Amino acid sequence: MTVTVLLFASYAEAVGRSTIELEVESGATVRDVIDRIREIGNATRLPPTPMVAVNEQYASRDRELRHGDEVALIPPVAGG
Amino acid sequence: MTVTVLLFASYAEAVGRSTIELEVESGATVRDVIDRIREIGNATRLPPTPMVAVNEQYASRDRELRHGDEVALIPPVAGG
Amino acid sequence: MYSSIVDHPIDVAAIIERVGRAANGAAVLFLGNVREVNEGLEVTGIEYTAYRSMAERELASIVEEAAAVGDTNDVAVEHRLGELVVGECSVAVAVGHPHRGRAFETARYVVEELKRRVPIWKREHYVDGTREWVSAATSKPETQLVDIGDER
Amino acid sequence: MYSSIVDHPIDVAAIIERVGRAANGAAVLFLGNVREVNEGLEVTGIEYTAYRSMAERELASIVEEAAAVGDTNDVAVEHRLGELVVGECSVAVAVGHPHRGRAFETARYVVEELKRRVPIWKREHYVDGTREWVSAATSKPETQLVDIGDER
Repeated sequence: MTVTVLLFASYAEAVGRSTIELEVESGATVRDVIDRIREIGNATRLPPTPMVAVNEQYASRDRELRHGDEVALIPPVAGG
Repeated sequence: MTVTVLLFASYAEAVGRSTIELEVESGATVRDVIDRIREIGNATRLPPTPMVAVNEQYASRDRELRHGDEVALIPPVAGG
Repeated sequence: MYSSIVDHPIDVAAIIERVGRAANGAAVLFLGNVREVNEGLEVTGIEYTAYRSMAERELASIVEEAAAVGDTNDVAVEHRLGELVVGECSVAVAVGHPHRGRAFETARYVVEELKRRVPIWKREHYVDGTREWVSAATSKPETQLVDIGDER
Repeated sequence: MYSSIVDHPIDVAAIIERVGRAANGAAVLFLGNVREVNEGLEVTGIEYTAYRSMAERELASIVEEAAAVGDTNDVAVEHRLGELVVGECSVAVAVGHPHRGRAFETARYVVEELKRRVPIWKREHYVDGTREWVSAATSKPETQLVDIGDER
């Protein structure tokens, strides 16, 4: 199945991309996606356990994904 | 000696005047002035122990007055 | 630091402007407005009066205290006197600060002290044509207060 | 209730207007402005970016929560994105309430939650031409943070 990974701000810089279409196994979790992204990116700026949102809502790293999910890696927020 | 008594808002209404020149004995206190004003005014709207300012600063009822002092009887404030 | 008792409508943008400095990441503004209902009575307007010279003095003291406690000089307050209609602004307090927590606390300090100490009074005008002096401590018309001695 | 992410300068007067009702005796406004110095570094401007759809959603949730907790519908917030120079306003929060304590608390709630949850990021531009993503939790440029695991 396919999920879309969104990267923002410093994470987009670290990985060098802001959107990645990822092919993952059925039953894959957020954690699996993070591990895959870390293989692509610059690990010193992408922490092992970034905050994550699935389909625009904060989610835990144990969250099981479904085909078509939008997984966003959220750097420390700094609004205001 | 003479002091000037200022009355405001509900107290001015109760007493019917906003300024009173009062002749008092040397050594008179704020308390003495209040008692004199109560004789003039409507006691149900002028409490026995109103807040008082002498020369624009809050003062206790024991404060001894001097000739020329400005004694203001301060109704419950309601700014804002 | 700025404090003033005025007889004209308050220019809110000008008050905000007074506390805006490039070092300040945060500004907090408080506006007091004339409410249409108080203690169940329908209000048409409020008349504010003051012991003006003392009110100016107290307001200036409060701003100085707030600046010292809040560690910022960017504190401004303006209180209006006269006849105001429902919805009009009677008081504006603005505080600028590098940090938001301090900006909130300092603005609150000014508002609370102003309501406690500054010799300003208000008389509410009701739809039935009556008017009453209002006690801020209770929000009740003063005639509903019993004369039981020291008010403090 | 009103919340919006915008790309244009924030109209502060319009935000205040949104929370002004005749039943409200108090309005509290918070403004976040671009500071000239952060952690000793001289800043010329800030670039705000967001996960926009989620930011809009979170902002709307925060306003709803604030309205429920504060017991008022008069809650408004606007956050600006893009390039801002020193002194410009990045965020405005306004709350109207019959009572001032609640107005202060509700405004504070919105500001704190916004800074905690809304996916917006800022990159500071310094006088030496460099730029750094800033972590709000520490106010430090992110490159000064050590990668030690979970940031929460």
